[in-house]
Amino acid sequence: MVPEFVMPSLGADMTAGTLAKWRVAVGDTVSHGDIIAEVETDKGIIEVEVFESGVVQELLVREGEKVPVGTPMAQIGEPGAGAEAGAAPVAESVAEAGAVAESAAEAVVVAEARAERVTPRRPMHRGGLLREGPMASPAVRRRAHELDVSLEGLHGSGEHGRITIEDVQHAAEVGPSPSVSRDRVRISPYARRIAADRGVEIERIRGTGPGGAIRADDVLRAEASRPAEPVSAADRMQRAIAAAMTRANDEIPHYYVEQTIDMGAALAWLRDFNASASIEERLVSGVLVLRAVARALRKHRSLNATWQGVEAVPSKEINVGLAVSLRGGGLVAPALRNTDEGSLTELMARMTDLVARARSGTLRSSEMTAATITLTALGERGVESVTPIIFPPQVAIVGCGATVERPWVVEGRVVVRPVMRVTLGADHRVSNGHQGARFLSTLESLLQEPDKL
Amino acid sequence: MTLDISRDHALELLRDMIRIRRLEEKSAELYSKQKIRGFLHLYIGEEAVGVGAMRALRMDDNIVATYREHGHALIRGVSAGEIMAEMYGKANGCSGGRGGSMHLFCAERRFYGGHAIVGGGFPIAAGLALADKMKGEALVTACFFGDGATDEGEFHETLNLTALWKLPVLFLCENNQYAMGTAFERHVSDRDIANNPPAYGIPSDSVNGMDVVAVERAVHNAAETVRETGAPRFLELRTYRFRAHSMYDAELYRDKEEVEEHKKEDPIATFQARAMSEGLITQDDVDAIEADAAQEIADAVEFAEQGEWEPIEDIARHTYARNLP
Amino acid sequence: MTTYREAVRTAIQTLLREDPRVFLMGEDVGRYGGAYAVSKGFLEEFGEERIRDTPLCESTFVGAGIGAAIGGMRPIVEVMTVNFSLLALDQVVNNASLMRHMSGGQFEVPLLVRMATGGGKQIAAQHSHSLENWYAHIPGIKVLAPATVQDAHDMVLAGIEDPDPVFIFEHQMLYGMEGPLDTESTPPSPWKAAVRREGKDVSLIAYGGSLHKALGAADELEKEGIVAEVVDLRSLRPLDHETIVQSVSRTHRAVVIDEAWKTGSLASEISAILAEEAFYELDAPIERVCTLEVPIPYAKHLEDAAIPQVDRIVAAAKRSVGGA
Amino acid sequence: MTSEDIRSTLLTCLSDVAPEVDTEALEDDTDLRDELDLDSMDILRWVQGIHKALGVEIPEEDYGKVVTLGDAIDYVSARV
Repeated sequence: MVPEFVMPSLGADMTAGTLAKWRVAVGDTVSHGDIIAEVETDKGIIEVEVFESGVVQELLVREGEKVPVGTPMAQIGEPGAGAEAGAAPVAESVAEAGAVAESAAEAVVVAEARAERVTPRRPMHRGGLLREGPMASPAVRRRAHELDVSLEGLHGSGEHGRITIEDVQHAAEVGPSPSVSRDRVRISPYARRIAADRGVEIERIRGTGPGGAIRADDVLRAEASRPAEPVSAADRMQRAIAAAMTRANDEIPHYYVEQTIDMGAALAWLRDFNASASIEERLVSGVLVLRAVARALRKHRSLNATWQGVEAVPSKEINVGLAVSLRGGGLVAPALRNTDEGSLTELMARMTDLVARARSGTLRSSEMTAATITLTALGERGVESVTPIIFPPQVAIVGCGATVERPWVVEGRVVVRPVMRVTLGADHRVSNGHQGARFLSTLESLLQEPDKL
Repeated sequence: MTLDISRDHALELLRDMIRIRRLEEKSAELYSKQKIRGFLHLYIGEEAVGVGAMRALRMDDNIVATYREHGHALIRGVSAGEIMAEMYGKANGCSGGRGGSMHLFCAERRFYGGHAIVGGGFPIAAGLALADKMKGEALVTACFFGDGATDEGEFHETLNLTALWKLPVLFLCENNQYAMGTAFERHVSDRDIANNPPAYGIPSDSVNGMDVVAVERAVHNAAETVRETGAPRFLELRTYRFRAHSMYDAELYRDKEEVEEHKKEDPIATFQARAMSEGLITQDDVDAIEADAAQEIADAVEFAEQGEWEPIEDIARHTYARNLP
Repeated sequence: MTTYREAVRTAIQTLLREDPRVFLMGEDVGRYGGAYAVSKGFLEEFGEERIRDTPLCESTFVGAGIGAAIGGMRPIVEVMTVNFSLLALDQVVNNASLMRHMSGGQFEVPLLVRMATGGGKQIAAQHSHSLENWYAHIPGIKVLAPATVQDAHDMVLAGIEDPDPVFIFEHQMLYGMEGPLDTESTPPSPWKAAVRREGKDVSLIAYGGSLHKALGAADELEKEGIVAEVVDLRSLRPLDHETIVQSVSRTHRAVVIDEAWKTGSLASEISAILAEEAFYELDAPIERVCTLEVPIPYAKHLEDAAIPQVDRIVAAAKRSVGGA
Repeated sequence: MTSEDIRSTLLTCLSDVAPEVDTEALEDDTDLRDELDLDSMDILRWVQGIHKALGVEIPEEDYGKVVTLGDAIDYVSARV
């Protein structure tokens, strides 16, 4: 494999950068973290480090040249290895990577969202383990660079829309074809104008004119039947989240109460349980918290309800929602029905299944509407405290931070205990801070006796 | 045969012919310097026709001329400066810079152009004469045209119409022997062009167009007859163009010898010689005329040089009486 | 009710009576009374000086009209038909239209030229031309196409009043048409188009003889629930962009009807204007209903098939509205 | 069973948990949790998958020994 050094994104709004200066030459040996180049952005000259170690085999971009983010700028390889020899395997592996994501794209809503929204945490690293931008192999990207073709907006003729070398060469011959899909829409000028005026997306209008042309009447019909479906599943999901969170923030008078809970007993119990249980029956700590929230609701019915316009309607069941973030972006909070019932092992199995299905986009609609309260655990990455926003029409949400070891006073002595900060956000129209405090108190008690959960 | 004119008369005829010649020579020079562009048709060699005819006409008569009309305009009273400025394309030209060399106009001098479609001026002349006739004004419309124009249908149509309606048009054919590059005998079936008008009942005559005095007398007599009768008359004025048709042509259609032969009849040189031999004028007179002409032309060039360009914003002016929306 | 012919005649008669500068000339305008009988009786009333039968020399009598206009008269020149006017095109294109400009504004040509135009009477190819667009192409002249009895009258008056050369095209099928004539009221500006029938679904844009076919088509379309607006161009030069664009901005569809051949026609010009100035109002491709690109045949069925008819206009309007 | 077979199986199990990951581009020293955004539930599911495929049980206290792919291959190779 010959890794490439690509034009890094040095800010969310950066689409391209100008190579101001190479700090290395072909044949130089570079190590991870070395400054390899200076890149000029709208914000100024920025020193850019390399994340590879090896020998610079080829510099692909000239000083002074402006290239889009993601454009290969240099090839770095083993000493003595030829650049060309290494290029092909990279191309293949990236194509394979495309195929993985594409299979996900075939699934519905959620998976589609992931395939489109995958974002590497460190985008500069080896071009990213998680793909970003147009699907194209490095060989294709390199050819695009040579021919000065931008891959952005280029229509891919390969499998699942992957951009091929032929696509790049064609684009180089015919020139840029911006907004390909939009230009293909057959629409009258007037219809296009009023669609723009009225915010109707022409891609979603069915044309009834000659050859399927969209005409003004079609636009008006589409407008009348709005809300039109968003462009993609990912967009649809993000819009739904945006709408829900905006509504929650606008309408729900939140109050917050917070408590730090000693997790020593719970974790000790869990360690023992997992040591003796079969691997298939192993639990994660989250399931204990989930069950504890459910059990606490048994005592605090005011938090087990939904807000229906003018009043809270109590729920007969206890259905706790679980916030599941999708690696490609996006968020779902499906409910585990009757979260307070059954064994922990059974709940764990249901939770595993639910998360898997959330990620593959095969949730049932009832799971999307049943919850009255949601549990969101963000401690995996070390966050200690969460101030969550309620998912309407639910009336409460519990946010958990990381379990961390802290000095803790037990019976007058300072000891080190694993503790977790739990925050309850609740709808003040339905409950009050006193009730919320009592709920957290119950939750704390329940977690001290994990064997009863 | 003597000239039988006064000294002053002789001086005027000579002066006007020299003024035209010097104007034309200067125009040729300025054309070479690209001060004058487009087509430029010079009158050199034909001055006796323009000078003799213009002097014979009254200032309230109408003039319709061709695209070789600098001399006609000058003698009619359009200033050399306005003519030169027009050829420059300046706003102070006699047509405001919109006409150029081929389209000199002057309403004040009843100078109706300046027509560059051969034969296109005939109906205009007929119409002007018709208007005068209907208004009861005893004016003459003098219509200048070349031998080439007699090939055109409008020549014959207009002879017919003016004869039929008895319109006061004086047809003045400046026969310079060439329709552009086609010699007279190669474009006209009847070599005597004066034979045409009588076929329509119009009296006609032919005159030596290199003799300014003969031209003046013939045109005067014909014009007065038109004025009296209200009916058209026709005069052929036989002349010769010394220069190319337009500014530059290869003159493949005629021999240098032929041109040199005709230059012996140069209307200015011959008239000057006769007037001097008859004691009407002296070399000092000629020198004075030349000096005056040189000054007039120099002033004209200065006038043109100093002229303003019409602003481009005014480009639509004069397309209609009022600019259209 | 007055005929179109009578309306033209009334206007010329009024002018001859009121303005001594006005005279009429053309082929057979005197003894014959005009090829379309417009000037019948004029010779007796106004005499040979002012009602002038010309020889058959279109170029020269049109040119003489130009000269007389420059010379201070107000000539009305009748060129029997547009077909013969081709012989006078040089005088129109090189003299009438250019004189004011070339002379830097020193000479004007207050000339009125009238001629019959159009086909439909089985007089075959050489006598059925519609070449108004040739004239409308030329800056320096103005072109009018009266389609109603009132306009036939008013436009003659306007044409003489105008200081520039005005060409009036009278469709030969209209001379016998009857309509109301008001000689008292102040007429509307002849240079503006008129909405002859208001509608909302499609604009039928026509002039001259085609206007009545467009109105007929609008009647047919109404039976099928399509409410067509009918615009009468009236003036072909200058063209009233505003009225056309406003109409299409209401209906969003345009059918242009023109008896000329489609290529290079006024219908082409209108289409281009709409594309330039009303592009974002168009909800359907512009339709043009013009004469087929063949010489106008003599045989009735072929002539009918060649020139625009109501059924073709209806079909074009339906394509425009329905997308069929 | 070769080291390559084990590697392949581990990656298959990983794909089941996180199908969007480009497993071919994965290098042996990659921190799976950190780099691939795997959480404790994902790790558990992966460990369960490995157990099912290869019969190798990774106890909870050994999770620290399978932080990278290379670690996991070594760990499993020693026990398969």
